[in-house]
Amino acid sequence: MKFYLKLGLILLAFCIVATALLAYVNSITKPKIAAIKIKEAELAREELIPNSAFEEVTVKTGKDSIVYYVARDKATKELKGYTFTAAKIGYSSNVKTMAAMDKDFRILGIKVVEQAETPGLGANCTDSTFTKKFRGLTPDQLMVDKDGGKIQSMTGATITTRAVTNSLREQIALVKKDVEAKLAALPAQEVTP
Amino acid sequence: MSFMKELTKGLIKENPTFVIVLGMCPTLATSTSVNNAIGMGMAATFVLVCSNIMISLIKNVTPDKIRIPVYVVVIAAFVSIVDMMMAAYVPDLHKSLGLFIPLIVVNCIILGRAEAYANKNNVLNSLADGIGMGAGFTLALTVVATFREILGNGTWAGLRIMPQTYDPMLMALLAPGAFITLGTLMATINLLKEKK
Amino acid sequence: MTLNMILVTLTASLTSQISVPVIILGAMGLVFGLILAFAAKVFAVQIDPRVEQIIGALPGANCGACGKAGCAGYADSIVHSGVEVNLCAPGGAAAASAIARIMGKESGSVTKKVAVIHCSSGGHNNTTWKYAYQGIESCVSAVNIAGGPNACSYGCIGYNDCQKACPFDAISIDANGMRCIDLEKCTGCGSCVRACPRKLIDLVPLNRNVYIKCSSQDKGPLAKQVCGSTLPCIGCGICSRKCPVQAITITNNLAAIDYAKCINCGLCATACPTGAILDLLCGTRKKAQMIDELCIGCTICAKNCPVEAISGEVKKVHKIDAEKCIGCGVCIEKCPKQAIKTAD
Amino acid sequence: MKDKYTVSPAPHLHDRTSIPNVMWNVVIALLPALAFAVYYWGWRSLWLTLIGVVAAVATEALIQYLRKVPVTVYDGSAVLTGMLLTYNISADSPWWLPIMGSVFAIAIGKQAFGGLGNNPVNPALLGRAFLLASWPSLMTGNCWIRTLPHKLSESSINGISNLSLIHANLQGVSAKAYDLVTSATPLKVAQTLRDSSFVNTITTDPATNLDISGKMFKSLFDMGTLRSLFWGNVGGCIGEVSVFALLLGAIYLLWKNIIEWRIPLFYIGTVFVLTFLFGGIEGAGPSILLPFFHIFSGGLMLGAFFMATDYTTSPLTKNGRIVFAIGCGVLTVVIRLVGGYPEGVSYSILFMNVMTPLIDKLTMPKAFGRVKK
Amino acid sequence: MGVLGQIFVMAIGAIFIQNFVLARFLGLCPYLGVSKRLDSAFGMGMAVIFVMTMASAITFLIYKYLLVRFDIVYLSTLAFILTIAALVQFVEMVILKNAPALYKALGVYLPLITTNCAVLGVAILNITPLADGSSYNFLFATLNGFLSGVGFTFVMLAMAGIRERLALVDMPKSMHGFASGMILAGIMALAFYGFMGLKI
Amino acid sequence: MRLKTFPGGVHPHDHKFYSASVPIEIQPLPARVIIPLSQHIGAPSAPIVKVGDEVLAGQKIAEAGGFVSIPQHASISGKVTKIDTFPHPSGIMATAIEITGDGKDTWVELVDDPNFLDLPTQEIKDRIAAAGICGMGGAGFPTSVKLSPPADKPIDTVILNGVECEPYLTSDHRLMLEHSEPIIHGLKILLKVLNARQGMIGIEANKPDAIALMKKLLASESNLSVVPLKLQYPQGAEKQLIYAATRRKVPAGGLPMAVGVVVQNVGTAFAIYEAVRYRKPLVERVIAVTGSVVAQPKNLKARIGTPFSELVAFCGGTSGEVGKIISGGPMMGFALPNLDAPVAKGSSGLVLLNVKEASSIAERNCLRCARCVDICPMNLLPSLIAQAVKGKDLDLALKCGLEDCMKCGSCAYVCPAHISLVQWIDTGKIRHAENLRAKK
Ligand SMILES: Cc1cc2nc3c(=O)[nH]c(=O)nc-3n(C[C@H](O)[C@@H](O)[C@H](O)COP(=O)(O)O)c2cc1C
Ligand SMILES: Cc1cc2nc3c(=O)[nH]c(=O)nc-3n(C[C@H](O)[C@H](O)[C@H](O)COP(=O)(O)O)c2cc1C
Ligand SMILES: Cc1cc2nc3c(=O)[nH]c(=O)nc-3n(C[C@H](O)[C@H](O)[C@H](O)COP(=O)(O)O)c2cc1C
Ligand SMILES: Cc1cc2nc3c(=O)[nH]c(=O)nc-3n(C[C@H](O)[C@H](O)[C@H](O)CO)c2cc1C
Ligand code: SF4
Ligand code: SF4
Ligand code: SF4
Ligand code: SF4
Ligand code: FES
Repeated sequence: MKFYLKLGLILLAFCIVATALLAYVNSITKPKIAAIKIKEAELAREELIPNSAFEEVTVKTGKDSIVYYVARDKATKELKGYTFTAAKIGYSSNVKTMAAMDKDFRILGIKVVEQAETPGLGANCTDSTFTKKFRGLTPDQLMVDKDGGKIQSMTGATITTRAVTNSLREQIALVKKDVEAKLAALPAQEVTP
Repeated sequence: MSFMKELTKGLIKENPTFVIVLGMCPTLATSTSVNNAIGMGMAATFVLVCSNIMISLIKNVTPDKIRIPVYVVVIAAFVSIVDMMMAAYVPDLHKSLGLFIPLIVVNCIILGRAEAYANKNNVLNSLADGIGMGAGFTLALTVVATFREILGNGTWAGLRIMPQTYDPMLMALLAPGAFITLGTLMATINLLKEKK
Repeated sequence: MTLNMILVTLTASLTSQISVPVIILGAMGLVFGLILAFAAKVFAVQIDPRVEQIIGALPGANCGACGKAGCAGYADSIVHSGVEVNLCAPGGAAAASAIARIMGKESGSVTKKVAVIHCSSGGHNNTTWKYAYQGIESCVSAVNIAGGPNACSYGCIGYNDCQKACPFDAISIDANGMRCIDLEKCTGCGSCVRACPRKLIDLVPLNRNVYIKCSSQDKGPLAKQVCGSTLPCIGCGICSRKCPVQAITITNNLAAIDYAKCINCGLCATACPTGAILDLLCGTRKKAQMIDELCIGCTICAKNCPVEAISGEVKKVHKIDAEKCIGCGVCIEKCPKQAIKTAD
Repeated sequence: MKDKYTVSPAPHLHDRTSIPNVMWNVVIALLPALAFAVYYWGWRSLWLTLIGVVAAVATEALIQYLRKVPVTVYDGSAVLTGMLLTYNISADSPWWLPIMGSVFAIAIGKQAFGGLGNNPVNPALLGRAFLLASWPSLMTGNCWIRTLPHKLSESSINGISNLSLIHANLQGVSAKAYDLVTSATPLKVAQTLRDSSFVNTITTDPATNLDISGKMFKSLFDMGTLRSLFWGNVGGCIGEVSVFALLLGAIYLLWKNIIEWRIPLFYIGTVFVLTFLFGGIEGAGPSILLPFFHIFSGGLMLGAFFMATDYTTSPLTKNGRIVFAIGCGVLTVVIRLVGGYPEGVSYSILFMNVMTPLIDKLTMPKAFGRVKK
Repeated sequence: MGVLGQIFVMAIGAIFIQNFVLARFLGLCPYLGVSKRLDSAFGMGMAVIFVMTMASAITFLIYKYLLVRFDIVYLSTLAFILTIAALVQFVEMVILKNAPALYKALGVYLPLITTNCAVLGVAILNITPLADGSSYNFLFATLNGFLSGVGFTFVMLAMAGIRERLALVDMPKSMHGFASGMILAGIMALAFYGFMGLKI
Repeated sequence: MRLKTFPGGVHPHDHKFYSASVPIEIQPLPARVIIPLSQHIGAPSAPIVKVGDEVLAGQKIAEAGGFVSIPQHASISGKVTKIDTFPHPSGIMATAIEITGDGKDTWVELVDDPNFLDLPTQEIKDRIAAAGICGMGGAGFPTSVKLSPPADKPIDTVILNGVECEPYLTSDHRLMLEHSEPIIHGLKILLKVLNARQGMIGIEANKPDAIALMKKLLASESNLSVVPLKLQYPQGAEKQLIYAATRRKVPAGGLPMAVGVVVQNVGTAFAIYEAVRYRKPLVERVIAVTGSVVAQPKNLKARIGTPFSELVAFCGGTSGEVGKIISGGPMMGFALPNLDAPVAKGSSGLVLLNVKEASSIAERNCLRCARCVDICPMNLLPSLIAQAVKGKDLDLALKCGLEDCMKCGSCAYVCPAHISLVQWIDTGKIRHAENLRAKK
């Protein structure tokens, strides 16, 4: 009996000490990590639509939900546009893109925030040379040239290009639907919410 | 004197990567760039040093039957600390090392040194061993990463080395390139040893 | 009071943040510890203590570098399948010697033996060839074709099967194509003995330095005719007669040394008319020197000297004829008064 | 009389074959394909081939020299590797591409394991896989076609010879889509047509959608296209396009008993059967011509006759060779129909090379008169 | 796509496309160390399959019902590795006692597995959201463990086959041991690239 | 009609033109003969004469050394001058009895039983045993042993091996042409002894004259037939011949009697006939002396023990530089260091090759071209066996068929890498035998 207890207790002791230590470290780093996450997102949004305040909108669509932010000028509170993140599977990873559009749903800018595509090929999607191509496009132009759209695909990385482009187009459609639905529901004088 | 010896043996003579051939997974996965390599090396070294010290301290109170679980808990604790700290303070590096930070726990080098060395030696020597092995690991990682980054991206630690016209050999950054680079390095080391 | 307040709130928040995980992980630890303890008791199995010992001597990295399934697997293979002890890369030489100690307890006291090749031909220019052999360069294979390419059907073929078989790289090939055994590296494992199809190799105690370098059972004239090195044993028996301790016998036209008797004197080597006996110590033996003060004239040395180099009358100081002395050391061993030493 | 006779083990007779004899014969068998390449793409394909061969031979000689083993480049195996590697890249590649490939193929693929006969996988294909992983844009880009037009008439480009006819019938097919179809290899077109998003961009009407893609797909395997494929009037790598030239070489090798029928037959047969069963798309049902499209296009002929048959990397046992060939066939079809690449010959052979030792193990023949336990 | 279809896709993915060893860089030490002979590769493979399946199931439950519930996911690493270490040791003891024959074939490989990062790797991957944002349920996590183990075994066997063949020929001395193992792994990884982008 | 054959095999040029049309000549009596005590498979014979004894031709000079053994007889009359080691036609040195002839060739008394077929079976067997007959087709298995199969293995077929698939050799061919009747009598004796129901003579298609002649002679015999066979080496190997003629597969490691067959060489049949009818011991045989550097290639009827040098001398010596001396055929024969060895009961040929034919190419790595695998008549993996032996992995070698190899040499013949496959396999067999011995 003593033997069992001894082993159990020793392991218990180590676990307790280790856990306590971790819990403590966690208590310190957790807020920091959370803050970094938020800050990152904010920075990204800020970069896409400068000088704006963002307001989060969550919409339930069936089982899932989409989240987007409505951007208003910090000073004038004027509606500047929307930002959102879109994701789709590319060549070898999930490609996550943050995008901003103006109130007419034209792309203001995009930023690929998460991807693990092939370095030198798909991974080039984070380059500004690539992201610049999206500026000013309307949702129906958001298509790879091979599919009849306006986006010229990166050399050797059509799949990644498609992932970015198509995810944006689809997400815009969802956001647009929601925004338009909301607008339609609003009384006329509040056209600019 | 022995301390110095323990400290330096991990660099060349008992290099954990090239000679003992342990901890291959992080070596290959994180040597795509010199920055990653150094980050991984530092993280592993930290864990290695801490766990070596800790284990040489507790070696006498752990019964044999639960030795491995106890060591593993100790190591896991340090790894988790590194993980959280890195997420909080060097988020970019944390992101690019990804899954491989928690996997330091099972990095064969760490448990290997715990069992092979710290388990049997005093704290001071274990410290030296930890530092030495960690440095050796970091060194090896950096060497591998140097080749891979230069070939695959034309840069070294982010600095452009190859001319702009260089069309990088992407494979160096991919899985096969990792294996082949390390394999070629090992063969070269064997060749040099043979010559001697 | 304020301090107290802070402390209380702090502990409260800390406990809520820390106590839950601690309890859960602690419980896990406890449970696993109990399970393992329980398992250790219930599923206890007796294993060879040497396996445990070897596991202890191994680094425990479980790296698989030895090609076995982890350190325990390797330890098991050493004990049960006689696998070599030096395969652990992380453990290196230290582990190897520790394991050797664990494994070699019984055989530790045996004197070290080394391999000796009993043939003086087999090189590029000291072998007589019977025909131009074309085929696999291996002694076993070659010996199977028309009895082997060398004229002496007992001699070394020279395709180095012994060298290829040596696991310790103890056999090297000199410029002449002859095999040289490094007595330092040779562990006496006997792999070469088994490899040689002519059975030319034999394990000899390390401290015996006189060897018959021939295995020919041909009669003298034939042996002389076929031996490429012109150093064949012709079975003349001179050595056997010269040997002060009767350590040499001749069977089938071939001399053989009984190392239980041999005293390393090297007399046989000087006597052999063909030079078939190799004396490693030749020329390095130090001659005997009488310490006149200690000699009591017992004549024991003179009686024992195989070359009659010692003379003297009873109770008189004896003299050693440096010319005749071959440095065999018999007298030194026999002298009851330690009155003889090796010259410096 | 000689003073010493030769004594050697039996047998004392030998067949005339030797390694150089075998290898140079394969080189000869590959020459018609080179001739066709020069005809279609100009001298550059010859230069590239020469560069690849010289690089391979030089690497082999250098390594053998450094290793202090006999230099055996005269045996032609390095020549073959260099040649086959270059046959697998586009005639438009930069000059250094075959060098990189050949050096890698010989150094890592062959000499690292001790040279001829020891390499675990086909060196030339390994070199190709290396190039594809290292410079995918050079290996997969649109450069495959650029060199073509000066030799070929507009209507026969890429073997989609009568696509223009269909084109006339297609309402709403954008010029863009047409361009795409005419600027790639046949397999790439097939892949594109299989990809629904492509068709969606042509028209929005789902009914016509099927119709259009089906019609275009069918044009891939009508007699006209097949004829182009047979003669090599299509885009592709240097050595792979002309089925005719490759068959000439293959017949030579079969006649010379250098390759054995099992691997090519079962490989091509498997591809034939599987593409017949699964090769169609919605709107273009099965046709006996469809499998012909598949066996005539891409590197299948080159692979089946010249690369899958590589002695060193294919199974020793007779049954093993059948398993190997069927494996190659299945994988080729899988990669072509659902894979990320339009073409799967090289990867399927490479993969089966890796499996070869296991196949050998599992298909150990039983000795004459021995009954399986 | 039915469940069976999903399982099929998972199997292809785990074995060919995202192979643990060749694409994810996990479990390399035993992959290189124990692949010199087919029989030991097979034993190791079986042991890994067994442990990975068990570990996937148990760690998934621990994660879901302890760590997530009490919001202490940061302890995953600690909890998982503790579980795995204890599990491996427990299983080893049980097999040693109750099935010595099985132990001979498989048990000896068990201790090697504690330090096989593939096991912890699969446990962590099981709780990591997939590319499309969804995550595994218990059944699929367990299956993922099993199939990843199968993928591991598959490449181990292929590797061992090649190395057994190479053991008979004379390779350059400098290539002996890990150097050739490493290059072979690279070659295999290249060969497996053909499956990349498989649309199934 | 498609000729019968077996799976696998090779087609070397047969080189039989040198001596195929040269009638058998009698080799002059040698001055001395060397009679090896081991001319057969099994225990060596035990000498029953001493140095100095006078012997007659045909006199027994050594007894069977065991059940599987044969007696030896003096092949000339004279005096026993030495019992010592002498060169043996297999290239090694082995114990032999040397008889120096008196030039008179006085024989022991012979009989003539014209009704030999009516002799009781046991008597026939005894005569065969007493005549010291062993297989003359190469293997040299004591014939009397072959003729006493265990009761549970009834024999229904006797096949005479007239295949002579080895290139160059023509002795069986000439024998079939010039002594066809005795051979057929020999076959009938065999059928009787074994109580078999059918007899066949297997002859390869490159001997059409022999096929025609035998067919003619056997036309009236309902149970005897000629089986023409496709030209393919090693058609003459027992198991392959049985398969070609009867489609029966001798089990691996088993003997032909397992499928109810006994195979004897045509020369053996001839010797059996002489032994049974005349009680004449086996003291001479036909041997082909041929090759590019033999001045006049011949088929010689020579006394056992005649040194090869005398045969060559009788053929007019050599006509060019000799590179290699082969005792037996070039596919399975032994290369000899010199011409000192004597004719033995199994010596079917002596082939002298010129220097160019004798030179060989250095061994390279195995290409894994699988030619050897494809042609191995035993369906083995020669290249893997060789590699396994080289790599010291005997278990693997055994798995690939080490024990089943009959050393026919086909694999080494086709290997483009010029690997001495047979020698490697042989080395493996030696090592395996050593291991087995060590285990005991
Ligand atoms: C090693 C390798 C990595 C690749 N990585 C990517 C990638 O990151 N993104 C991508 O879209 N395609 C990638 N591909 C796919 C090819 O580049 C190409 O086949 C793809 O089908 C699109 O080619 P295209 O853009 O030239 O039409 C990769 C291919 C290889 C061989
Ligand atoms: C990923 C990939 C992309 C390719 N892209 C093209 C292409 O865009 N245009 C073209 O003409 N050929 C292209 N090819 C080449 C041909 O399809 C050709 O079949 C290939 O070189 C031979 O394939 P294999 O050797 O892999 O079987 C591509 C090949 C691959 C592997
Ligand atoms: C490869 C090989 C080839 C053979 N060729 C012949 C042959 O051509 N003629 C022959 O009589 N025996 C040949 N033999 C010997 C036969 O297998 C068999 O031993 C013989 O025919 C039995 O008859 P015997 O006992 O009368 O010699 C050959 C054996 C082997 C292994
Ligand atoms: C029929 C045949 C096909 C061959 N195919 C190839 C090949 O596809 N790639 C290659 O590098 N070498 C090939 N070779 C050459 C040679 O076998 C190759 O270099 C070896 O694999 C190197 O060990 C071939 C040789 C022959 C006889
Ligand atoms: S094989 Fe053994 S006995 Fe022979 S030399 Fe080498 S170590 Fe000595
Ligand atoms: S094995 Fe024997 S015959 Fe061969 S080289 Fe060594 S000593 Fe000489
Ligand atoms: S392995 Fe043996 S039986 Fe087969 S071909 Fe070679 S020698 Fe003949
Ligand atoms: S014939 Fe020669 S090269 Fe070909 S597989 Fe056999 S041994 Fe190897
Ligand atoms: S580091 Fe992954 S198994 Fe060793």
